[in-house]
Amino acid sequence: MVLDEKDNRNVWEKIGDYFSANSIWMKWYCTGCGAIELPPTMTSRYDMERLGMGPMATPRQADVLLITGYLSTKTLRRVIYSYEQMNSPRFIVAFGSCTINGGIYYDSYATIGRLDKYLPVDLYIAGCMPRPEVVMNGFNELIKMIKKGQAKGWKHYQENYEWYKKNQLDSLGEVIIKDEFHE
Amino acid sequence: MINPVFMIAIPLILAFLSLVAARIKKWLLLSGVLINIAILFFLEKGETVIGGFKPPFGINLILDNYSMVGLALAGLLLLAGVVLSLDKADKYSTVLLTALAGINGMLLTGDLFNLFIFMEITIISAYILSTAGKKPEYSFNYLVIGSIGSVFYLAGLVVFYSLTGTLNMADLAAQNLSMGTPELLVPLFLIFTAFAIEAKLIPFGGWVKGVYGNSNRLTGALFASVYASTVLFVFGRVFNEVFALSGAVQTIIVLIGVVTFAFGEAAAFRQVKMRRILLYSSIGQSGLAAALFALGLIFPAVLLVISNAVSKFIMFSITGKLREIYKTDDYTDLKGVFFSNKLTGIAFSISAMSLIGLPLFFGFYAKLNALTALFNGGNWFIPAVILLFAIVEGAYFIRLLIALWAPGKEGEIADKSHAVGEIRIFNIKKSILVFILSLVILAAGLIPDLAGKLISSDSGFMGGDGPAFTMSQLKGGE
Amino acid sequence: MNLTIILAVTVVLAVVSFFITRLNKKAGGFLTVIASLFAFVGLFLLKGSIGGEFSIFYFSFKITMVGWYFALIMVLAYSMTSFFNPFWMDKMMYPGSYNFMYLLSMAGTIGMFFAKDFITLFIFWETVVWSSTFIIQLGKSRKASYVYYVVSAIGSMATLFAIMMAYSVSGTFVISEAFAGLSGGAAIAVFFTFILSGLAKIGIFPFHVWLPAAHGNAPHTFSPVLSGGLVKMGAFIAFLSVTAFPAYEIFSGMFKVMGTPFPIYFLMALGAISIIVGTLMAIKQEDAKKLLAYSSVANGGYILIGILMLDQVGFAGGMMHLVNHAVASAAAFLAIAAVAYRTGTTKMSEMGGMIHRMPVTYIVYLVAIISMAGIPPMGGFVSKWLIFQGLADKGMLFLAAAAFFGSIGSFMYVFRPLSAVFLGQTFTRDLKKKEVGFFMMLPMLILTALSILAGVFPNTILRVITEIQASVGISPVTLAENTIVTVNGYLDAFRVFIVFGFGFTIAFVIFIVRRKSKKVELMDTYTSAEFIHTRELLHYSSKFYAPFERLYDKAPDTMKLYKKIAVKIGELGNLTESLFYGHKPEKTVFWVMITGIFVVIIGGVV
Amino acid sequence: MIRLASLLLILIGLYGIFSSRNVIKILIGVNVMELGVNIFIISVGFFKGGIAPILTADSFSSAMKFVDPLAQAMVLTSIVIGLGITALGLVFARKIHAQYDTYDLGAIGGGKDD
Amino acid sequence: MNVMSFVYGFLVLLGVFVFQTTLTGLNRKVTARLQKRYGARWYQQFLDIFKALRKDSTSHGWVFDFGVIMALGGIMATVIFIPVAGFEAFPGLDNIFVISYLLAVGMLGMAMSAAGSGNPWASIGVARALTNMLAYDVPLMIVIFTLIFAFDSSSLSEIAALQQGMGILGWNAFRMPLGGIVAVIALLGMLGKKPFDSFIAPTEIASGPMVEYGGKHLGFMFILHEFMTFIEVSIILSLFFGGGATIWEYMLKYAVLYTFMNIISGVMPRFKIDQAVKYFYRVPLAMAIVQGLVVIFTGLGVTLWF
Repeated sequence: MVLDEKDNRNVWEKIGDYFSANSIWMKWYCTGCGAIELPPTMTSRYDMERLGMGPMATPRQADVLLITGYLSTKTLRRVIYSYEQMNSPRFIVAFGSCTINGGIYYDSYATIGRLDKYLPVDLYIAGCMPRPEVVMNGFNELIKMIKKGQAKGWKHYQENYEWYKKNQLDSLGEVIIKDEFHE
Repeated sequence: MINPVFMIAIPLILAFLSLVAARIKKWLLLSGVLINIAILFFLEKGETVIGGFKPPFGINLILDNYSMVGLALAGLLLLAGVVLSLDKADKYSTVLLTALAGINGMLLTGDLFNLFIFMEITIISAYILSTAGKKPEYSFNYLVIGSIGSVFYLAGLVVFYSLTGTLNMADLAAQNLSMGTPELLVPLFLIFTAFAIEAKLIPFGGWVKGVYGNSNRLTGALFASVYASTVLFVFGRVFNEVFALSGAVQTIIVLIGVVTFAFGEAAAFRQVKMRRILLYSSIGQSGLAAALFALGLIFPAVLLVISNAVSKFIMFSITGKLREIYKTDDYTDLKGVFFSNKLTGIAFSISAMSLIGLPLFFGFYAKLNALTALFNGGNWFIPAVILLFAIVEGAYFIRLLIALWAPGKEGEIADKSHAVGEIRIFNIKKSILVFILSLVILAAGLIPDLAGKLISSDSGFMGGDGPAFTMSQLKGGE
Repeated sequence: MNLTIILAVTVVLAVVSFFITRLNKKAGGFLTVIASLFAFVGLFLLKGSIGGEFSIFYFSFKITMVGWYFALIMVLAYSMTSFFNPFWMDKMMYPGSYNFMYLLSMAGTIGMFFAKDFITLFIFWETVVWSSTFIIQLGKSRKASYVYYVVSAIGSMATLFAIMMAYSVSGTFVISEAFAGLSGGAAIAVFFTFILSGLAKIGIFPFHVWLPAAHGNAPHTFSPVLSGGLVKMGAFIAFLSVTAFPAYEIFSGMFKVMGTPFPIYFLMALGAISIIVGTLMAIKQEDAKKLLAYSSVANGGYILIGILMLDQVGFAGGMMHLVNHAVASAAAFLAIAAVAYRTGTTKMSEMGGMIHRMPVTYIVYLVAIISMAGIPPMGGFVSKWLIFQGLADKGMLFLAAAAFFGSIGSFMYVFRPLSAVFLGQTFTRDLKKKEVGFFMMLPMLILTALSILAGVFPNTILRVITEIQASVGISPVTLAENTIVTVNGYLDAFRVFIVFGFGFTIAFVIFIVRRKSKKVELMDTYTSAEFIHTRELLHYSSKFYAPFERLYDKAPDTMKLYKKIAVKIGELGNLTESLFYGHKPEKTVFWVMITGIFVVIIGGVV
Repeated sequence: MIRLASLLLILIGLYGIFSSRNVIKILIGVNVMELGVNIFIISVGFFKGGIAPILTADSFSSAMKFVDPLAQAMVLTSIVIGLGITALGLVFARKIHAQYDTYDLGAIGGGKDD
Repeated sequence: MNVMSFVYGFLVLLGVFVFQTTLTGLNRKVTARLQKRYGARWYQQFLDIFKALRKDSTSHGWVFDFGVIMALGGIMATVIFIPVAGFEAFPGLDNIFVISYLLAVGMLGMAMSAAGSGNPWASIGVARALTNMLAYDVPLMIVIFTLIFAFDSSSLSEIAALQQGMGILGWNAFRMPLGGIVAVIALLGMLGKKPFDSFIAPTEIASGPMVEYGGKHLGFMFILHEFMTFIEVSIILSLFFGGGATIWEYMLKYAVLYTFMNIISGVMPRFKIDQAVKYFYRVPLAMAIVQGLVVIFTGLGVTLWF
């Protein structure tokens, strides 16, 4: 979603984006096999901490929501919930072909085929699986985007909140809870 | 001035009359106890000779301070008991009048054999009263044990008679028998046994549990107050004025008293039935009083007897009535019973707290006097036992009070919905009577010096020490 | 102001309130407020007549500085708590007698502190004991009241024994002279029995069992008095036992531990044990009031250690801790009572998030626990600091270790109600609850203010303590303008407070210049993306320190000791019953013969 | 000798009370005791060769030979009282029998307090 | 107490922040090297803090905010009291008890704010943190008590000054070796380093107290952590390693001590919280008591060994 728009950030925002770009804390949402590629990325071979990247425990602390693996209607709800708990500026990186188009489960009724109908994805990292090199490459791209102020999926989400919400509701439906804890 | 012999004669005459005129025996009883009180204050002090023979040959009655206090206590409590339970007393009019004569005689007489006779009169009346419990085996037990006591008393008496040739108390006292000698130990022990049986001392008072434990509101109150205090008063006189205790025999008697106190309180501690609690508490208290009497500490002992008698009277009356209403005297079944009987409840509580010896009540003054006197005598062991078992005593009485006042499940606040019944224990007049009696305890506790003075006229009894402790000594800071 | 008037008015108002309550419950409650406030003001004005002696009836009184100090603390607790009384009248089974006993016990405490002789002291003491026993039974447990009475009775009977024993030697009951002439074994016996009631009242191990029972189950309006007030009566006895009974002089020839005679050190060690026991037990309580009760046990240990030191610094700390603990503990109990007033429970697992409903109560509780845990800038810090300095000065390592343990452990337990009751998720049931009314808020706020003032200007209180120290003949703690000076360093509480304010301001400025944060609902928390809709399930409050509790969950219960003794006494009773009583004459005959033979043998021997 | 006999009687009576559970037998035991003590009293007042303490002309001179009259008076009283007690005891025995249909105290088993 | 004191205090805060944050950044590199990684940039810690401050934040009610402010305020006030190489912004207030209890204000504020978030994990984390504190503080306080008894002073700067000028053997860590060991172990616990870091276990309880912090709240927590580290290391440094005669010496010693802690922590696994308590109450507590008894009864260690 690299768009050539005019850069209308003020100086504080530029400084802020510099900080954001160099300190990327991620919340990993790992449903599929994609997560297996992340430990090599973290550890001594590729060492993502060089770029200021690191995993975080909760979405509140994280800047990036890294979605690895396919999303079903069940898990999408969780992803949205997590995303809404994150603090702006926040970014979404979709990781691997399953996330991008459903992968080998593309024709399942329960698989989400297009993630950006529901959430603003800033960066896709393709591959099945994307190897650590690709991951690092992708994140380099994200850092550049943030620095330039081009990763503004979160702003897009704010501005088109109704549209996103409608899509989410259409697909997932409203939740009526009925279990032993609720009437 | 009235001759003290009327104290004995009038009740006896009325008792005979009540047999003849059975229809008005209730009124005869009432008038008997009333006249008893009325003439009490106009009695001639000092020695009264009966039948013209001068003591030590004849029988004499002695009215000194000591017997006066005993007479007043017994008379007043008997009056209160009769008034409070007139419906029950009615049936026993003759017995009660006879008992009154016997009690007065016991307290007044100056002759040991005469004492025996009055004691028998009193005890036989007690046997009869004990049948009110509808447990003849206990009455029988009482009768047998009592008879053993009488036999022992008589045997001991005769030994003394053979040694000194007299049975007059003053005369015997004048003989200055050395009570420490082994020869006198056995007869003295025989006499002591007789009193110990009546005074409920452990191990002699085996009858108490059955008789007190099955008493009703009249008999329980009378046994624990009138009879018990009379016996203790006589005990005090016999073992101070007549036989001055010393040496081994004193130690034994004191030991028996203290053990009785400790064992009685311990036994009361584990009871759940109110009458049993009260009866074991009575045993304990009379053990203590006996120990004090044996040590020659008459004034504290008298205070203790008075405080115990009044308190026990109130408590036994209420307990007996509770049993009548609820068919039980298990306090776990009577939780919150005082919620709808506040006046009665307050009376009961004041009595109990006085018994424990909490301040502001008369019992505290008695206890304080006892302790001071004991310490003055250089004795620290008995005070330690007294205080140790006062904790136990406090524990079971407070537990009882709490149960009777505040019902409710554990973990929930006290609530009247858990209270048992809303039946009035006593009607309003009787509640007020009981309440006033308890106020006497409170008032005497608030102004103990005055009460003490009223009791002993500033000097001790029978030549003993006066108050060991007075509140006014605090102010002087001596 | 005249003490006679204060005592007379309170006693008369006690009786009056009993009858007024029968007419109008609320009016009776308000009368207790008036009466206790009157007593407070009266006592405050009494300072002018310190040193006076007089007598009412047969009671003799002497107005001393220390008595004034204690009485003021006590009546402060009473008067502040009394504000809650009118609102609890409907829940009481006997509102009339509650009010009566409330004021009567207050009068009792006042009289006790000013007593000139031991009998006066004892009479007032016991009056307080029985009247409070009857109040406690109105609460949640009858057993608690029973336990309270028994433990108190153990203490007071022992004290009576000591008084009498001392009297038999010295021939007087006057406090200042009664212990003269004691020496040797008698002195030790008198000392230990005398202080027993103090130990029982403060709740020193092994007499601490009554505190959790009574504090935890008393009516909510009486727990603050118990913890903030009545416990301090024990401290008075402890004070007397080292001053009126000059323990340091009498035992000066004895074996000494770190310069302290062994009997005193032994009691201090008991204090240390109760700090540890109180702390450990407080940590694992599930009921807020019981937790605070155990904290009183621990704090009682500090007070006892401080007072028994009878030196320049530690003693001042102990005496000051009296005030601080009274204020803090009363405030904490009142806060819990306020919560219970709204929610009807004090179980920590049944509440949560009350801060959003009752913010003022929360602040009150927060300040109270900060003071209790001894964190600056509240009063509790200063007194604990003084006690630590005193201990360090003497090198009492084990006592200090216990004190540190209690101090740090207190962070753990005071935080529990804070977290469980006030923080966390609000229960659905409590979502509509409101803050308590102003009349109930008022005493809590006053106590909070006092707590802070005591921490910022501790010298106001310490000046009174220096006078007490001078009156008992020890060198008073050195005070400069705002500074407390000890051998090992000095403390300027005011400056600490200012610097704290400075730090707080900087943090606040940084916070405020940054962008305003988005307010979210309390349920919107990180749950690993699981949807949780039940507030109660998202609140962590029961078994808060489970891993830690596991380490000592097999520790013996002191209550068992008492139960065992009770069982033994019961067995003695059983034995008595079965040996001597029955319906057959044979038992009695047997005993008569046995005794007879015994007597004959004795006669033969003699 | 006679004193020893009386002592023996008292002890026999005591033993009777101690060993027996039959109400009537216990009463008999009590009576034996009373008998013993009565004899004891008499023995105190009596001495060999003593005459009845009746004031007559010829006895006046040998006043020293009177047996003690007081002891006899006491015995009389004691016997009367003993009679009363025995009567009452028998009444109680009757009551026990009426209530429990037995004279054996052991069979009653102590009876619970109501 | 005048205006300059406050200015100095502010400067101290600033200096400490820069120094400690740099040191933390460097130590991240040290840890990375232990793990054969390249590691973050030395200024990465600054980037993280400022990024966090830059971000939006979510608040869970006023106590959530208030607690954070109270925590940072209390900690900052404590930092001002710490004597650095003999320099104090407010002279005479460097009493150990004041410092260690003022530190508790910060901790209480943090705990309050964390529990105020309504997240049970935060409460669990706080519970563990407080338990941990109970574990390490008792042995440490006993050793500190011993020091106070030995030197008749509870002032950090005085105790530090007393150790200077006698070479390395003048340090309390060598005069009282057992106490020194206890202090170092306790410092690990204080810093929340492995093996005593179960209260912020990220995958088990989602970083414990920090679970709900994001944005400026998180930034505050990071700043607070830097300050707290400074306070804790400084206390141990002043008490047992002679503080520093000059500011450079102080910084050097500080850096060495802190890095040493970090290296130990880097090779350690993690204790469960009850294991931590058990450990502290077995070995260090016994050592502390032995040390205390030795000092009190024999006087060994109050003066130099030779």
